[in-house]
Amino acid sequence: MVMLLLLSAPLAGALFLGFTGNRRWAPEVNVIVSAATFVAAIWLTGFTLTMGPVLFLGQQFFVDSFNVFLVALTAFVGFTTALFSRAYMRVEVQHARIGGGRLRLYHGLYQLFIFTMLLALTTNNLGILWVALEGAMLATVLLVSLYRTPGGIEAAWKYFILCGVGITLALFGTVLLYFAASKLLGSEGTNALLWTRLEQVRGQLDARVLSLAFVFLLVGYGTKVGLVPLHHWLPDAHAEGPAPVSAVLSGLLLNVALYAVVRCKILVAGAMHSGLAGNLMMGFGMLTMTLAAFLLWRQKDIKRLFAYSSVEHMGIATFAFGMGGPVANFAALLHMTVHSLTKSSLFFTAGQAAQWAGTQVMEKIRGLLKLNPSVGWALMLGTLAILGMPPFGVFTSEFLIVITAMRDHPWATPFLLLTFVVAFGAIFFRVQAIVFGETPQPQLPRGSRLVTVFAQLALVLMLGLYIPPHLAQWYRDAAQLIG
Amino acid sequence: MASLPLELINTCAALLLLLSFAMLSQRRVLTQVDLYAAQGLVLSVSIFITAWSTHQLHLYFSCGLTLLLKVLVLPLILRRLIHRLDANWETETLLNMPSVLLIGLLLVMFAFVLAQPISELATTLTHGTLGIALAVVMLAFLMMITRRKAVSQVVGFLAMENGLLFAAASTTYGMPMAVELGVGLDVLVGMIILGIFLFHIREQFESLDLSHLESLKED
Amino acid sequence: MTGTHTELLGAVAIGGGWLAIGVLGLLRSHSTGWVGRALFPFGSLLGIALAAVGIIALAHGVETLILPIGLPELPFHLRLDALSAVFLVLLGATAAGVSIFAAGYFRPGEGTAPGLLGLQYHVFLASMLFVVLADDALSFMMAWESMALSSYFLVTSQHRLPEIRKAGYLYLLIAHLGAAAIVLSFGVMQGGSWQFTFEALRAAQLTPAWASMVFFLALFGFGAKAGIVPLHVWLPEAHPAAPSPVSALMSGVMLEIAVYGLLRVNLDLLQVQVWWWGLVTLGLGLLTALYGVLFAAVQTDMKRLLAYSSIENIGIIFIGLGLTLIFRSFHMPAFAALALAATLYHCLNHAFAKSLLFLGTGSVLHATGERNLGRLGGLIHRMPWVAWLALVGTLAIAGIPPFNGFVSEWLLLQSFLFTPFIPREFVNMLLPLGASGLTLAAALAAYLMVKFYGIVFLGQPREAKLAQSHDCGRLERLGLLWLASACVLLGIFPAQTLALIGQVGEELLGATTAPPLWHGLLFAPISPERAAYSPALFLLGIAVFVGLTMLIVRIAYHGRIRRAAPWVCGGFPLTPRMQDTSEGFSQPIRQIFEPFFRMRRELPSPFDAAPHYRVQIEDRIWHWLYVPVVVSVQWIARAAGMIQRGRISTYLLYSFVTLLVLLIWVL
Amino acid sequence: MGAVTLTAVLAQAAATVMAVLVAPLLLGWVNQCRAWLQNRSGPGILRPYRQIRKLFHKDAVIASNASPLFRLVPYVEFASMALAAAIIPTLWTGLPFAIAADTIALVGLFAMARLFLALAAMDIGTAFGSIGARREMLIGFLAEPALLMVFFTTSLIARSTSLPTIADGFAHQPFALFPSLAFASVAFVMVLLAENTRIPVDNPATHLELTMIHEATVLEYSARHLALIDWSAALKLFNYVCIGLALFLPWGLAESPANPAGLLLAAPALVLKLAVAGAGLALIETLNAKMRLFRAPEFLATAFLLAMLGLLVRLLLGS
Repeated sequence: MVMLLLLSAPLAGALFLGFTGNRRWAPEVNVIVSAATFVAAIWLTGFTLTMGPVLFLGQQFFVDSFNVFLVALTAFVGFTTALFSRAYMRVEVQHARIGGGRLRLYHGLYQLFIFTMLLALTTNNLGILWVALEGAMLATVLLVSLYRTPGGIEAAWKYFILCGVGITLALFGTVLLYFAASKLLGSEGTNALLWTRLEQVRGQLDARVLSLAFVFLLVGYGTKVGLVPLHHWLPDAHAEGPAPVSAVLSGLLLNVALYAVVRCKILVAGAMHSGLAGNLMMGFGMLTMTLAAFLLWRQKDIKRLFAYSSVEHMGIATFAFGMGGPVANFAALLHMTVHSLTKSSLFFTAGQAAQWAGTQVMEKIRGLLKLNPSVGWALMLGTLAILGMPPFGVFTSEFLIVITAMRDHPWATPFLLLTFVVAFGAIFFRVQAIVFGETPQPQLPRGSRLVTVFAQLALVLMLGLYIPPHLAQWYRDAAQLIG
Repeated sequence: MASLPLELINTCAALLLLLSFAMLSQRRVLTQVDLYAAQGLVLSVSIFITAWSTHQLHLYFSCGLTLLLKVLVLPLILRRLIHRLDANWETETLLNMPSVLLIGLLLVMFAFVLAQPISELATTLTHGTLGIALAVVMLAFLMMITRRKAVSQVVGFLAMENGLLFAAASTTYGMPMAVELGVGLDVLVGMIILGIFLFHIREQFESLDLSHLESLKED
Repeated sequence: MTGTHTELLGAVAIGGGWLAIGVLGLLRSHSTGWVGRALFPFGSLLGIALAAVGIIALAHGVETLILPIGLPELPFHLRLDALSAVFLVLLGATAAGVSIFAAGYFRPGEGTAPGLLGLQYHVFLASMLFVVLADDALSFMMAWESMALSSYFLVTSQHRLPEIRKAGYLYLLIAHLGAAAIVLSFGVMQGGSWQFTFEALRAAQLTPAWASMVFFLALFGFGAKAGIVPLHVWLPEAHPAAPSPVSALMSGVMLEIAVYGLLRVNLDLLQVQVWWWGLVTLGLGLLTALYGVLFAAVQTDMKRLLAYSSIENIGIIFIGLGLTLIFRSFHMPAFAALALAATLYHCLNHAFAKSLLFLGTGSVLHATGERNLGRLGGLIHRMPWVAWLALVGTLAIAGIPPFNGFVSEWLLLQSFLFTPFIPREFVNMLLPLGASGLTLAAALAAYLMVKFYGIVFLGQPREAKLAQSHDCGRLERLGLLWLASACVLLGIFPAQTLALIGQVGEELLGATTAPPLWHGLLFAPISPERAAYSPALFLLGIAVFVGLTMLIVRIAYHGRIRRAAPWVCGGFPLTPRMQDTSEGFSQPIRQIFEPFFRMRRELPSPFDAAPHYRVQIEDRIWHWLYVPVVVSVQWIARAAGMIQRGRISTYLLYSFVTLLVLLIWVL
Repeated sequence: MGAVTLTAVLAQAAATVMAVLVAPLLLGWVNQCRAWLQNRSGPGILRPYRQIRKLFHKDAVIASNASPLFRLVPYVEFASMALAAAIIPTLWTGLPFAIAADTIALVGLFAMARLFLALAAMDIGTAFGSIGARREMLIGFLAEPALLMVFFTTSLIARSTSLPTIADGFAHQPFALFPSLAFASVAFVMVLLAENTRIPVDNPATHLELTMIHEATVLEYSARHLALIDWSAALKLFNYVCIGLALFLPWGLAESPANPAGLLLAAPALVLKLAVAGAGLALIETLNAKMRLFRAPEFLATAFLLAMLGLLVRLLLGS
């Protein structure tokens, strides 16, 4: 029931807004639908709090400690983004960067995207998971090219082709998985791809097939996560799309893709009693974070900068999942949470700043603090949070990751710290210049539309100082599950 | 079951591989689309044979789906696109043709080696064809890499899908129904969106040459 | 858990109070009256309370407390022992003076809004408080980084100026680097127990190799914050950039907090001891002290000059720390206790004296709007309060008896005199090398301080506008007075102070210095025969002799005193341009220690109509160490950018090759 | 170290006053010897007294922009030198007041005097004043470490930093030859020359702008202030000489004023030693020429080196 509500709300919203999305009140409807989704997610969360892991609709959907908080997080970020985009897209229309038709497209696809995210998270069927992720790509590819600028088109095309190829490889991996499973679970019916069933029998799955399958799945979903060297679509897509889209791409899509990878990793690691999957993920994570950290030094476009920072953080999380073990997984889950909260808020503020400055080129954005103090502080604090400055939550997760790495893989710790410091130097240098200093523009009215940003940063701050027991319990269970 | 269907299926597999090579070496885009349609046909035939020989209902269904999508709808869309964009000629590939084919050959061998041990495990009759399916996927991938035009990249993309379906059909008698439907839907939608994009690219860059899409980069 | 929690709870409450004050400041964040006149004085009262708490805690035992926040596995642990108590006193007493000064200091319309400034300021204080109290790695790092962050915002409060932005960036970057090293050192320190409370770290068993790694990481991390060479580059940039009360806190307290961290790690947490650690620390200390004082002597900006002098003092503190470690590793607890006492004593001295001087420069800055020594002078007539109170700080920093600076140097030299007893050849040769370096640094500090005081406060005003400069306000006087009297008291009653500080040695080394004799008039930490110094008598003697002389002169010779213009070899009048400039004053240093500096001179030609002389001095280390690092990072970034040339076929190829490689790998 | 009794304190006071009164005599003696060595008849050894008396009777002229600090400094100078005199054993070592400051504090005391003098010199803001202050401090920071090294050598031998205790030890232990002390003594003499503005570092007689060091700092003083400054300079010389005697020729020093016999021996010994030392100073000053200012660092560096050698010898050979 609640599951139906959770999924149907955005789907219905998508259909409705697909036709009426250009009306004057459409943004409000968008917000309302997202709010409804969020409420449903909360309800679902409460449900699992009381019932524990549950299956819905004949095993087709299920919620366990691993995805429950991701569902809540997705719904929440979806909601805040809708709030932000309400004002933001209005201004875009005023600036005549998009017309009514494309506003309709935007609203419809936005809800569709949220739907696919939630579907991917809650489905019990790895095939449906694949379908949902493909759908998410299809929904966002048009959002990325919403402005129809040459850059937008190019970014969308690359996004489409690279992720399309990737996702196809992932499907091949799924086929192999199915092939391995169907020998145990029988190919009749659809339960051979049911995660819950697979997870029970993962011990007996054929190691050889699964190792092949994992390679395809990793390369496939890894493209979506943005692992180096499969990441090339990511900065382009983030930089060229509207700010809300960049926010949900970074805040939600990457998380869900990583979620898919981890789900597969659980099976593979269970099946083949070697650290293959873990090592692969660690290798990719390490490569990703290091390269991204250095690439940060070359950025001129503010959204591109934060896109690369997302790549770096995904690398960190992947690395942590690769290490495995209760502490590392705990840290990685925490990292996913705080990253999506912080990064989405960063894209809000960055988008706001870029909208005011009329450009995304960082040399041209200056004196934000003078322009509008609340936005300036939001950007500054968000940046410090994402750079792992205490007392924000990112610091906690990175602290845990570093000490675990120190225990299990001492060789990795220098790289980790190098990454942190290099990324810090690169990002902070630019953001400081943006926030501080003088600006020719006149000061804007104090009233800011960034309540959501501060709410998210407050959450991140809280996660740094105090993790609610339920959340901690979920993290622990999930960490246990991931192993 | 008789060895006849098996031989038939293996023939189909061989045909698929042949068609992939043909696509890889083909310069004219329209011909590529025709080859793609042919591939779809062979694929549906092989699925049909499998269904017929193993009496699996949902395989008939997926056979029909394949026929509908890959033989009729998609090629139709593609042809119309190409006519509207008059993109029916391909410049040189990035690599010269013989070397591309040589690489393709190596890939096929690699795919066979890779698939060998797995198809041992398969309980299905048609397990031997997994290697071919993998080879088809890889050849399609290679084609996407080597082509300069947007359209032929699309065709390569779709060809990959074919290889995939073939793998599914041959190793596990197809995927679960829901998944098949989803995949079909996605491919269709994807195709449509790609079509839209081709037009956008067209109107932005007055050409479908991918060399125009190289402005976003780290300099 | 020993003892009741009264003191610890008191300290925590004070920290909370500071935070509360900071938040209250936001209520009317643009009213200087509310934030300055109302909140800051209250904050300084809390500071006094904190100092009192520290002194009480020194008398009592260890207290621990666990806060209900933090990670589920690792809530925040707090602990109050003698070492923390000493630094609580340091923090509280200094903060009291600085806050009351700041209450009068902040004027409307300067950079950040006063309310925000007040928030950052009090968060800074509170975070330093919690650094000292923290009893597990996580909460320590939290407080540590909050300290860095809040001080960063304070430094950049005038962020409209590009050089201040640069300073802030450099500061936070190096602070981050240091923090990373500290985290790493904690990670190594736990030695396999994976518990991060300090008890667990104490209990951990480490091989000397790993322990040395911990030592070096901690030295790097805390040294970066304390500003030891070659990690000092941020300090002379950041400290002057901040508003003067903040510079006072950063130089006077934050650097000492870094020293606290090092003491905590080396004397408390690390159970293993390796003898050469002390040598390394001492060597770095010597280098830092000399480097700092030499660069301070050639500065022309008064706040930069003080910042470099802070580097020198940190060097001296590190020398003391090194001696402590050496003695401890050779199991000479009594001597180690003496060196430790000297170290802590110097921390206190530097805290009070340096913040006093920074506040003084703040007043000068307000009165004249000038930081450049070349444009100051003669202020003793215009602002007598500041001048005379700054004189106290000057003498203290210069290590002149009977002021406090001398006491710690005396103690340090005394403990140097025991190095010959070290049962290891060459180590016992420390006396000639170490002590001579120390004395050279101290003597140069005197030179430096004469330059500072003489050029700022004495002589004639070098600019006409200085005639309008006014003395500082009442609250500012109060702050200066508080710190100056702290300097004097620490100078005159070393025995009593040492009796308190001695607790630390008692706790960490199991040995303490000799009790004071003659109701504390005589200060003989080892034995009166061995060495004795009685500042009280000393001061008494001076006073008596001065009094007697004056009396006799007044009685015997009552010649009049005539005021006249000074004689300047001829008719033309005395102009300010005739006096020595700051560049001129530092010329001997530049000449003698030329190799240290990277100088760019512009000398006028003999036929120059309008001769113009300019000398610019730069830090060699910057060009040797930092520039190459930056360059290499840029280079790697460019190389990494090469993989991303925008062509989609290439990207596909990447994916394809990745796939093939992985397939081959799992095959 | 003597017991703190009333007699001891009185005797101490007497000794201090004696030192203060005798100091100019030593200065006069040195100048007289110099004159003789240069075949001049010389002003007579009481010349400094007459000078001081004359200055005291004059009316003081003070620069119009002089601060209170400027007027305070002469007294501080005088007081600090007098305090030093109270710590340095001249006739006997049982000085109860010596606990106020050991050798390290003594160096600090001299540093204080120098620093105040430099500040006073900068107070008026004339060219000479600040140049003098600069040079004074330059000499200071070069001489101080050397002096401390000398003290350290002796402290190592005597296992104490308290000057009377050291002297006591040297005076009353069985005679032993310490090569380290030889180095130390040479270094000390060089420091003495530099600190007391003697040739070859400085020339007390000159007022040549480019060369003078000490004189430049006191140019602005007149009358009683100048008298106090001169007097404290003489006292400083006396103190240094007495330190040297106590460290390197302590023989004849009495333990305490309690036994007259000791004093009977000590007093003539002191006079003799002072006379010899003064003559020696005069000889050095005559044989050397004033060196350029920037030779002074080399000169003092040599002193520093010698002192350090002494220390090393002490540490290596234990002698």
